[in-house]
Amino acid sequence: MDGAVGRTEAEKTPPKGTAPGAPRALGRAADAFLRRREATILVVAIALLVYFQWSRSAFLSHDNLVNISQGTAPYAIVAVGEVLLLVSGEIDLSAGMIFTLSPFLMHYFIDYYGMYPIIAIVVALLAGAAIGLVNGAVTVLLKVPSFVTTLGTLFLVQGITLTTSHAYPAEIPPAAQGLAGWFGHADWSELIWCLAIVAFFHIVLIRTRWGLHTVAVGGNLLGASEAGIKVARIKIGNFMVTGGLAAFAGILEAFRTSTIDPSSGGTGAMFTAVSAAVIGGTALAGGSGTVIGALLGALVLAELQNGFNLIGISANPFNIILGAAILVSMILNVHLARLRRAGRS
Amino acid sequence: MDGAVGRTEAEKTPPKGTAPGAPRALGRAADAFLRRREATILVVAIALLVYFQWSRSAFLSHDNLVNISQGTAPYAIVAVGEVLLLVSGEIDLSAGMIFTLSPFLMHYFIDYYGMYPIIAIVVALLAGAAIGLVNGAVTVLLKVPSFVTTLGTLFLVQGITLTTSHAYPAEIPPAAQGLAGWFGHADWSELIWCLAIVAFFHIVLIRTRWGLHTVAVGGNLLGASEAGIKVARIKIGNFMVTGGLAAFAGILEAFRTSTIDPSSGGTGAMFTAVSAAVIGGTALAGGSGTVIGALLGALVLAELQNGFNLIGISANPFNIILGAAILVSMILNVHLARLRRAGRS
Amino acid sequence: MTEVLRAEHLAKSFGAVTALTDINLRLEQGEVLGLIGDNGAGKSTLIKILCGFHQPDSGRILLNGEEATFKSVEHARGLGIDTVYQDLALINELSVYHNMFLGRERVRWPLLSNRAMRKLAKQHLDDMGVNISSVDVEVAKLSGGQRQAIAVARSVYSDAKILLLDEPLAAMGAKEGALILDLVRELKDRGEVSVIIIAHNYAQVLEVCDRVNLLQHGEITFDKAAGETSLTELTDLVVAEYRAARTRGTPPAGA
Amino acid sequence: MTEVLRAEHLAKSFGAVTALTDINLRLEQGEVLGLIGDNGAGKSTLIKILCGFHQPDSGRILLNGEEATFKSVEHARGLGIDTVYQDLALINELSVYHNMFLGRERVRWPLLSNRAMRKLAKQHLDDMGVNISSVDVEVAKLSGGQRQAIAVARSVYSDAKILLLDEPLAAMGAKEGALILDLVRELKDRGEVSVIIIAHNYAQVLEVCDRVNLLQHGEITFDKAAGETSLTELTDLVVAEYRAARTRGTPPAGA
Amino acid sequence: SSDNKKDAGTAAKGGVGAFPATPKWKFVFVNHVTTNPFFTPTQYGARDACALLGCDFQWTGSQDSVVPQMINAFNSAISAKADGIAVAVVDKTAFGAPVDKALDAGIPVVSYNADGAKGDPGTNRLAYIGQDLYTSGYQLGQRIASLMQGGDAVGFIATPGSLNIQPRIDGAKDAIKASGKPINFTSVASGAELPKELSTIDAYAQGHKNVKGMFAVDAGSTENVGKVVAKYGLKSKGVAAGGFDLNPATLTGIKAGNLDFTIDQQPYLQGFLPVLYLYLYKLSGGLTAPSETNTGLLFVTKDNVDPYLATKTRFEGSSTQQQLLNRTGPIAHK
Ligand SMILES: Nc1ncnc2c1ncn2[C@@H]1O[C@H](COP(=O)(O)OP(=O)(O)OP(=O)(O)O)[C@@H](O)[C@H]1O
Ligand SMILES: Nc1ncnc2c1ncn2[C@@H]1O[C@H](COP(=O)(O)OP(=O)(O)OP(=O)(O)O)[C@@H](O)[C@H]1O
Ligand SMILES: [Mg+2]
Ligand SMILES: [Mg+2]
Repeated sequence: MDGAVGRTEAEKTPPKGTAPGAPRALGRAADAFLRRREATILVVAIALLVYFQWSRSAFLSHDNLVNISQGTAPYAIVAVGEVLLLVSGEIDLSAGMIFTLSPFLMHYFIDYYGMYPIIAIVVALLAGAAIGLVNGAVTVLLKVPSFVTTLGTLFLVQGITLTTSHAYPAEIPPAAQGLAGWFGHADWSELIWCLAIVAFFHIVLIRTRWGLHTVAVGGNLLGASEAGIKVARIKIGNFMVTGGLAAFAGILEAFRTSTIDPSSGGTGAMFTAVSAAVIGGTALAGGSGTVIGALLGALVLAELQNGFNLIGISANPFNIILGAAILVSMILNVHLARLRRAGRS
Repeated sequence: MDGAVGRTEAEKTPPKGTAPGAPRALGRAADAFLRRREATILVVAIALLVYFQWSRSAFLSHDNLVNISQGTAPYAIVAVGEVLLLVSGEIDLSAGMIFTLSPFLMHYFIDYYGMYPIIAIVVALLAGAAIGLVNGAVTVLLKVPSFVTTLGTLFLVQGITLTTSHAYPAEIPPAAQGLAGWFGHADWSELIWCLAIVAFFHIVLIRTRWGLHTVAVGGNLLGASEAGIKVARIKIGNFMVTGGLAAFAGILEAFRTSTIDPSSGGTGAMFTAVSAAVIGGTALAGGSGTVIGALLGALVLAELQNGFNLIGISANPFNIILGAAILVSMILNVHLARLRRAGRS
Repeated sequence: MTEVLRAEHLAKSFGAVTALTDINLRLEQGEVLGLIGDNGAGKSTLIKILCGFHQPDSGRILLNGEEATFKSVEHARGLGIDTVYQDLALINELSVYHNMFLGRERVRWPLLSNRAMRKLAKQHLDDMGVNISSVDVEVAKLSGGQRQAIAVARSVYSDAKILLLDEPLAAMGAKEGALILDLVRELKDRGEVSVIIIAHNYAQVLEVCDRVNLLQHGEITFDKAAGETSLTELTDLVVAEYRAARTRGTPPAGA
Repeated sequence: MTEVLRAEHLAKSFGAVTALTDINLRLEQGEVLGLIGDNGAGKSTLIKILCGFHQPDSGRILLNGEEATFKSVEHARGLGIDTVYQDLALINELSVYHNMFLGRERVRWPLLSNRAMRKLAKQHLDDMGVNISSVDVEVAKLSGGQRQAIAVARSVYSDAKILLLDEPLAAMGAKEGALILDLVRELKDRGEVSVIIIAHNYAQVLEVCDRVNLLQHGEITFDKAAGETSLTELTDLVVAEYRAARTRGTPPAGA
Repeated sequence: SSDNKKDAGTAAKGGVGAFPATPKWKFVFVNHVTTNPFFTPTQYGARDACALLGCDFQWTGSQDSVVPQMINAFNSAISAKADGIAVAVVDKTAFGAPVDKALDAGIPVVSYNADGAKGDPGTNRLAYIGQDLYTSGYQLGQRIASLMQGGDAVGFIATPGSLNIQPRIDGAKDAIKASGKPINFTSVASGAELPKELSTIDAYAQGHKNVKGMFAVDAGSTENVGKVVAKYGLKSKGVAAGGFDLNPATLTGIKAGNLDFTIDQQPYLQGFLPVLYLYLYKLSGGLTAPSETNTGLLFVTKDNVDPYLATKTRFEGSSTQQQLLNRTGPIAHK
């Protein structure tokens, strides 16, 4: 029930009993921060950072920060789409496969159809959105549950990728090499895109009619349609956004890794993105979620992955530690959230 | 809103206008059948059967039926647990990993601790239920969303399997070979277990207080607790059932394939099981679902997998066809359901 | 007076349940029409047809004398029809003021004008005598009457020409209910808005309505000006129906 | 008369919102106590404390003279307290009869006695004059009044010793409401059951209650036998409060 | 790392054997399928070499051949200032930049198990230890061509597109084509989980009664081909069968004659040698440059399967035990 999207809580009047003498403005800022739903997961992310830095001093080195940013950004971008969908009461399982397909499309468009690289990228993004449109139309208009629809397109899109690529990696088209730095290859380029996308969709979700209607549709579908909200348009739109964002994340990762690989993305990427969204406070049941939370969720997952790698945990025990760390930090997260709520009296 | 668990619709009074002259009893039976929520997915399963038999006559051979049954049963068993959980508003992502772990546990208990095989199996099942207990307790008592809790235990349990097994397959303990036929190796043994389990939990969901409360908790959590239902007990219990069933499915599959392999089960098995549940008509949002539907969902998936293999679709295009077939048959399913409802006036 | 809304021979079934068989109803300009009837009589179903949420199985609707087919709620709303649903149609996850402007948000493109909406929401709630700690809280946390007040405010303060109010007073306290009736009366006095109001409290109905319709067995079986009927007549109508339908001895107490 | 339930100094806050500050209330054996108050006054919160759903921040509850802490709704129900919640606590996905027996299912172990429940459900609904096509339909498909009838039936036909009814008549039609009041009166006459009933329709309150309490500003500020007060007094109480609190000119119309 | 502390006892203090004292160097293996049983002996090899030399290793990468994940792990190793990196270069372009970055940072890098594409290693690694996947697949194809006269043959692949197995099937295809025999070879996806693979292969066998050869390029599918051949007695119908790796059930399948061969890629050496090479490189200040080493492959057939079955060993991953295996008799040769 800690619903909404941070909207209502973030904007409450300050509590009565602020410690007298304490610097007011700071206290109020801290307070405003603690009111945000994302506060607790941010605390978890910072706690992890402190822990890993303490146990292995390379954690905060420039290079490693780049690593972490690159382990966060693409999944956070996909997670943004999944947040919108989850908030509106749907899910897209096929996003990871769109992620896989889109750099291949770019490659085909450039190398086989001679498109200008930047146009090929735009068309690949539009193709991602078009797959989202199919997902949305089948889900909303033909009333197939989105889990099932996107399970179908998951296989379909994967099959298309494998068949057209002969299940073999491709190289970044030489013509597009000039764009590589802009689209993921430069150290911070993925992070910058990611932050821009997160900021944009945070505003969309929190401050626009589209976001409001997304919450309404997911919170109370019947009520939203009684209130005259265009339910179909909202849902289909969010599927399209997710498709487009997944395509974009796939292209960024292709440029970053300098290869177009049929095994990048996939259900793993989708799973990571949905996990980031849920860890960040988005409810699977709809009606509630935050884009910034999803970014922080992706950050927490990337920190865990990177930190334990840096410490030198090997593959087999890695998962034990990762799993335990997820449990511990999420119990901490929930506990903090409870403290936060209790403190607000 | 086509809610409940088949309960209400199945028991309505027959419609007024039955074709006069038609054999009454038969008409009524057909009618009662069509009223069931599972009817449409059964029609889809039969349509697939007819299609595959028509296109490749080996589909209905004894051997292939065994094959299909073995492709259905283990996932259907896990799906039964997931249905209970989904209906009560939760999900278990770790079920596939419990599936992987449990035959290893059996192996350890027998080969390292000298337990009697049958006792080792029972203890392995209890261990599965115990993992479910952890999932349930963290979810319900510590209030971590089940998606996150079981994401944690997913990695944790996988790590335990990999570390203890050194990521290397083990053989069925010779002492347990005598049980192999009973637990999955004999042609129909998996199917028989599966049908027994499905029948049992169908009754549990439809006809017992536990099932009623499961629906209530998932349909309206606040209302259920206002009405004095023991929400925590129901949810934790369903997590334990899921853990136990996943462990059992893992053991059946180990006996069937005569090997205990760290790559069996896993997230793939969980994903198949959840998909079977959703295809069979269980709502991800809770409050509604059918165990028989999940069995049929698993059957549809197994038929698709088996049929296209029988036809000999090769690797790369396979998923295109699988994905398209899922979309087409699920659109058909939804369409049939609409016809079914419209016909009932 | 001119007729703003007319329903002719409307029928609606849900599967085996026939909710409406043959509804004929008219609403004059500036009039408040009370619609009464037993539980399950079909009042809400009728409202949901008139606002575009349901499509009738047969029959037609005339808006300002012209036949109109409401494709959806937005469509009908575009034509000036606004509704308070019996189930309130609130979004628990949203704040009071967002709920109050749902579907009619104030926007300074591309952003929502939250400040404007918050201010207006406060003002409307004050006018309705409803006491809510803050318009920022999620409606999930409100009391039953507070929730209803929000749903009512959403429609009453819209600039709709036709208001359909489905039991808008059910959960309202005596004071708040009275204030809402005042509001409706104000609207009536201005003569621009026509209202259909469903209520089970006949005293309230008679107090505010110009005309009363009774919905029974899927039809409008009674249609009188408020001045020509009385609490006793309305009560008797319902009790008579009840006596005829059942033979159990307990006499229903006058409400 | 013996006291079956007593609340002393109950207080309850939700974060920044203080719902109850200092509630003192008693309920005698076989008595029907009417609880009135503005929207958001805290009536439902009080009921939810008395039934074990909420835990009070401070204060204590005495059941039959002994201090009792209700750990949960089941616990309180085990002690003979049953509740009709304002939000009805129905499960949309379940049938009418399953909702009606939710938490108190008839069981022939290990199975539910669906036949017995269905039969009883039909009978209870008939007794309440509620017309529902079949007790097998899901409650999602019912009208507002039909839904409320089911919630009321669930409690009224339980064998509880103390009934807490939170606006049980809000969505009921005139006829159905009258029948439920009859039922409550019957229970009272048998003297075994004590009832707290919340309602905004003071006429109904006076008709069925032995005593009336007014909840204002988190406290019980008025406590009189029904015979010693009147519709006018109750209305005036509320209006006076409203006049004092606000300076706006509109006079609240007598409800 | 935590799992080889016990083995690696004698660190810096005195130096091992005749060697001078060295710091406890830490080498990182970046793998594409970290939890695949194929690499269990590889990890044993690395661990044994570390125990021998008083160093340490970490086994990391991706569980399911996701290249970006491997690159993240590789970059983490650079950040963690690893003393050496061994990487399976499963993508011929993706690892170029990271390897250069490591070399720039003074970290020696070798590749193992996979080394870019045929004729293009794709990185500036110091050396490659192993036999590349395509070549092993090619040898599979040659074997198939020698076993079959013609007709339909099928190659099962668990997950098409996966970098650890896709090149094998591509190599096999090319070799069969090159042989010029009228063999109609198709690849079929069998699924990532072992039980699913069995169902798929079983279904295929039923749908294709006239298939003359059934092969597989991953451990699970190979084992299951053996089981299906046994189930339907396909050997008596002259069906050729074989595949990769040394799963216990595969070996029993060879022994029973249901599988004609399986390919042992000497995974132990692919772990042992990289550690040895990296150690020597560090010890010698870069003077002993790692050398290209073809670990080769071994066809295991009915003739030489016995020692595999007789004892469970660390060299195949089937046992954790350290033991001395005495062999007797002449060594088979051409
Ligand atoms: N979506 C639906 N599906 C099936 N039946 C429905 C649906 N909506 C309404 N009904 C049925 O139609 C009938 C009329 O319902 P409606 O809600 O219009 O009654 P009402 O007059 O508003 O009653 P109340 O005074 O209790 O609100 C009822 O019997 C109800 O069960
Ligand atoms: N769970 C909750 N969280 C936060 N605030 C709550 C919660 N429940 C109730 N409140 C607040 O407590 C106050 C009292 O609410 P309550 O529901 O008890 O009022 P009520 O007297 O029943 O009103 P009504 O007549 O409208 O039903 C209200 O201001 C409400 O907003
Ligand atoms: Mg109604
Ligand atoms: Mg209340």
